[in-house]
Amino acid sequence: MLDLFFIIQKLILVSAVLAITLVIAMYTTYAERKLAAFFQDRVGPNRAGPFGILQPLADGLKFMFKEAFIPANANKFLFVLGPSISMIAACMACGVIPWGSSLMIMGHEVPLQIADLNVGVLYLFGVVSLGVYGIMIGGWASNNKYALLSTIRASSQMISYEIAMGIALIALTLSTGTLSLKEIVSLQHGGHWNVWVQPLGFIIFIICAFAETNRMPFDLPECETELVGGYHTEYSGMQLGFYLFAEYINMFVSSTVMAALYFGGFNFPFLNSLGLSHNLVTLLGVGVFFAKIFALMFFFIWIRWTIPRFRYDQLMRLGWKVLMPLAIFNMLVTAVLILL
Amino acid sequence: MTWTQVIPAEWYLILGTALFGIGLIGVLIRRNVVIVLMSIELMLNAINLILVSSSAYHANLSAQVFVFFIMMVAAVEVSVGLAIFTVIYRRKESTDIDALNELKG
Amino acid sequence: MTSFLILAFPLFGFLLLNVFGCFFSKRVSGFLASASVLASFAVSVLMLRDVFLAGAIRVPLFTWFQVGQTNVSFALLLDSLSLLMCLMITGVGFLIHVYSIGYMHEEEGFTRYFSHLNLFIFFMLFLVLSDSFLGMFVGWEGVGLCSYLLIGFWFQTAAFGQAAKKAFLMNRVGDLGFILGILAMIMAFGSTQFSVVFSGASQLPIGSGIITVIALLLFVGATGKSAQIPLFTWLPDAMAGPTPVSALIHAATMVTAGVYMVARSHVFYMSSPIASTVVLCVGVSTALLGAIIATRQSDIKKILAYSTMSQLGLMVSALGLGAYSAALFHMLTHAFFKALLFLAAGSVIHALHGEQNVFKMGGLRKSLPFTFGVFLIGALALAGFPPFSGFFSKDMILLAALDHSPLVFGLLVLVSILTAYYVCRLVVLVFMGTSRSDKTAHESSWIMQIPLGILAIFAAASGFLHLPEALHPEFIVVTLLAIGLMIAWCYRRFSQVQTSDEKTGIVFRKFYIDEIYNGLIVRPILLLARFFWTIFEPVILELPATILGKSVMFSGRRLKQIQNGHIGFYLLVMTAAIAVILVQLLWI
Amino acid sequence: MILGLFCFLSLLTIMSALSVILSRNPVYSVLSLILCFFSIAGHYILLSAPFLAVVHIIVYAGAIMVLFLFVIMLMMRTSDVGLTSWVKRIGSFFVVGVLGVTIVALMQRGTLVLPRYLASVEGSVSSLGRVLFGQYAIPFELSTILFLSAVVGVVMLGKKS
Repeated sequence: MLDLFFIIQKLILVSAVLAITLVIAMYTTYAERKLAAFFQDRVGPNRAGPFGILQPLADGLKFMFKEAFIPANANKFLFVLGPSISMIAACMACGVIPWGSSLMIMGHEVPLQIADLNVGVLYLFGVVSLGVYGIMIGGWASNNKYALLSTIRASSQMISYEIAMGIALIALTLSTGTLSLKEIVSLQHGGHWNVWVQPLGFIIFIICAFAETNRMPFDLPECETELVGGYHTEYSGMQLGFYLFAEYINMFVSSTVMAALYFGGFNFPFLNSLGLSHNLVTLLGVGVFFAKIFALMFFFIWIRWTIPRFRYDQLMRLGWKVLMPLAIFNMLVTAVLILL
Repeated sequence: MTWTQVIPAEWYLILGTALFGIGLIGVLIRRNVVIVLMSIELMLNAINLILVSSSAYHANLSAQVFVFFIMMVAAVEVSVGLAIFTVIYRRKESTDIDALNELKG
Repeated sequence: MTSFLILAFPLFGFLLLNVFGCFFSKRVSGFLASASVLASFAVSVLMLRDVFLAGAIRVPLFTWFQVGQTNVSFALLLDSLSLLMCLMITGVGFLIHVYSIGYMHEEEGFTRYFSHLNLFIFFMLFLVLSDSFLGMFVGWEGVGLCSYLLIGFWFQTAAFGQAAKKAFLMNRVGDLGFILGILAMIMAFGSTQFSVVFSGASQLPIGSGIITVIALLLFVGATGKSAQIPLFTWLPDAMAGPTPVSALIHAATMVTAGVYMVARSHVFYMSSPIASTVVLCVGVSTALLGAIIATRQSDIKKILAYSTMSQLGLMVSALGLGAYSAALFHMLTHAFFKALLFLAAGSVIHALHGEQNVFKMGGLRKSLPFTFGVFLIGALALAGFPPFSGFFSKDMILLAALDHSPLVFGLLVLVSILTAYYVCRLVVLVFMGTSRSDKTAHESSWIMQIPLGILAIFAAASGFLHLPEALHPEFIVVTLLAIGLMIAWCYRRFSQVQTSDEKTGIVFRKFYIDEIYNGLIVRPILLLARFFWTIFEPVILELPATILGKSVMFSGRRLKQIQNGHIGFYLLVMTAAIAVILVQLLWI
Repeated sequence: MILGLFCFLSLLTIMSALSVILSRNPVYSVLSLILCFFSIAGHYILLSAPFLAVVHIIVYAGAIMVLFLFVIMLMMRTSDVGLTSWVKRIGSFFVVGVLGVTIVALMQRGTLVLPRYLASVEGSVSSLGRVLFGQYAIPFELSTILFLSAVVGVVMLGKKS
């Protein structure tokens, strides 16, 4: 009976997380367009529904009903596999995020986290490193030289920035002493956010997150001016939708991870002094967590419409010659401080 | 009831041996240098698998440390091997392992 | 430790000349070399009093090595014997050094010559001063080396180099006997130190086997160094070296090392009648052979060389007779007059620009009056003309022989007569009559004359150092009469000789001893070597090796087909080999 | 259920490994190898070595296989060179078969002493770290030198002279 309850509980949680993730990803596209219009002093989408609020749904429908064209010389299996891997890899990271502390339902304590791995941070890191396969496979399978070039750019860029990101994470885990995400979040209880402890680490991490998600100013893999449409030049229909969607999911996940790792996750100040019930506090925490996530996503969008694109050699130089030494320095300083 | 109480240790050994054999066959029958390197990775992973299983069955973490080292060496081996391969490919325009037959009596 | 300086000065001189010789002018290096020997001589003189008071002084220097129970240490032993040798070596050596400055002043390797001469003095002093046979052996080898270096001083001439090699190899044969004797000594007594060995030997019964063996083996060494039968042929060839070298090494000092050694180990010979008899026989026959050969030679230095050999035979005879003091006394006087004769001969050669054939000299008493005078003194001393030094020393030996047996006495008298004969012949041929040389002779420089003068004084007067208890007037009269007759006859016979008419004859050919050695020893060895070279090596050794090599190369050519460069093939073979090993593991 | 999971993972491992060596397309080989590594990671998790499983994924799937894919995509303009001659192929299968049978037979003979059903060990990060940085600290530091030399060597090789 316990097993059954456990499975049902996890199934509900997984469905909820997936649904929320997809919906947020959908509405991020809307938010991005609206914000872009705001930055550029335009109106933005406003036809579908009030304030254009149904615009993402319309877009999704259009993607679904368009013909998914597969080029003649492409490897069909891999061509379809690419976007799927991108999507799956993007969604997998949600599995270890602690969305909230726990809810008491029918006497059972239900943690708002799909799996509390004791190597959660490493898991995140591994999943992030898988994201590159979707792009590589799709780009190569297209049998298009622009797509291939973009693929190579993407993979080099992601591998390069993964290193700095990993070292920043090592510094973080050095200071927290655990690899479990839930414990990391709990340790930030009461305003002791890691961003105060690891400011340099956070800056490195967020820069790397931009690179990993192929967002501006590091969106070289889909650099339209040079590579037609990037790795998804040959894609159309829902497959293209998957790629674009995966990007937004990645953005969401990155923000989530940063909020959890550096901004205290579902913790907020004066958490326990409000005198509310446990479930209420948890729900409030979830709300706070999402507020932090949205703030970070706004930052992502804000940057996109503000900062121009890097040149590729500049990107590589930044990754290897600036971020990596900085990350190592940060790690060493952290280690020395802990030792003292 | 833990995992090691259900599965006999030999099963892992046999699995590892099979994996190693497959890797070995790959090394022997494939002529593509990259595939040969991948087969070597397969063989290394067979060893890793056996090491991890013996770590579990003997309750000794040293084997896992060895796995760690094997992974390190594998990473080094692949990076150097592929670098050498690219250099050779630039010269020979071929991925055939039998094209590299200049060192002979 | 003052005695240590006796050794230190010549060694220091050698090192100085060898290392910094290139910075010194000839004058400075000659001076340095002579000064070092003179300093050594001075120290020896200073030590005289101490030795006279103490009898014998032993100065331990350092431990050389230790093998098991045998502890080999270096120590100096100063007693009357070794100090006598020291004085002789350094004194005569110093005079010859000074003489060499004049004699060698035109030579190329002047500094090299003096450094080797110093090294020789060092090793010779080492030989006589060391208090063990092993230390003596070190000096023994060292003087052999210096002899080799100095005989081959003009190594650009092939024959001289050959002579040097011959001397070296002949000495090796003797040295082998010496070192075997030392090993036998270590076996018997566990030490080579004189005091230990001699006290051990004196406790053994007379005529015991081991003593005889040791004595005979040591005497083999002595025959090599002192040019006795059968190892004498190197000495005449050693005249290839510069004349002062002949005077110092091959007349006065080194060749007497054998005599010194036998005298030093007289304990052995006194307790071994067989060894003494062997020594006597060898000595007498060498004396006779040398004297006979000397009568027919034409090279002035060769005559003196054979004379040296004959006189050494005389000394060895005295040793065999047990007349050790007589032998040593003759050694001392011989050192003076033979050095004098050699140096004077060198002066003649120098005056005649290298001419050594006595038949191309003659009449030199007018052009070289000083040289003639000192040469005459030396010659009379050698001939045993009373009252020159040679008379007294020979007298002692002959008396000892008379005590021993009439036969030995007769033979030694014959040797003396022959000596007088060849000496007179030499003097007459060189200085009397008319000149047969086309060169004009002139007296050499003062730096060469001073040593000659000093040596002449010693050659004339050193006989009085050791006057016999009772002089025998009949001896003196007989000797005077005999030598006087000999001079007269030789003058008539040789004063007007124009060229050598004696190029043939068994005596001129030195009894064909070199040829006999060649035929008996050298030729068979060469034949054996030729056999090994032409037959044994190509057939027995090389053929199987060639077959082996060819077969390996053949199989290699076949096998290299396997090394086809295909990694896949290699891997397959490797895996198959592992499989075979595992299958074999399964079966066992 | 545990048995089923083991069988599923083992089957996946073997099938993907076979696919690695038998695919004509190198890209399929790489993807199969990634799949194989994932199944091996699954084995690691079930053998209570989650840290190794994640590191395995990061190192192999995240880095090594990307490198392979990279090289294949850049280099393989022509089609694959294929297999060796059928003689060698049959020989290889025979030899490897003999090897495998022999090893299994050796196991059955009891030459290899195996524990059965022992208690497992907790492969947590901290305990593994304690072993790694305690007992094996020096080999670990030496391996960093290996890495450094590899980095230098690869950069040198990769430079177009």
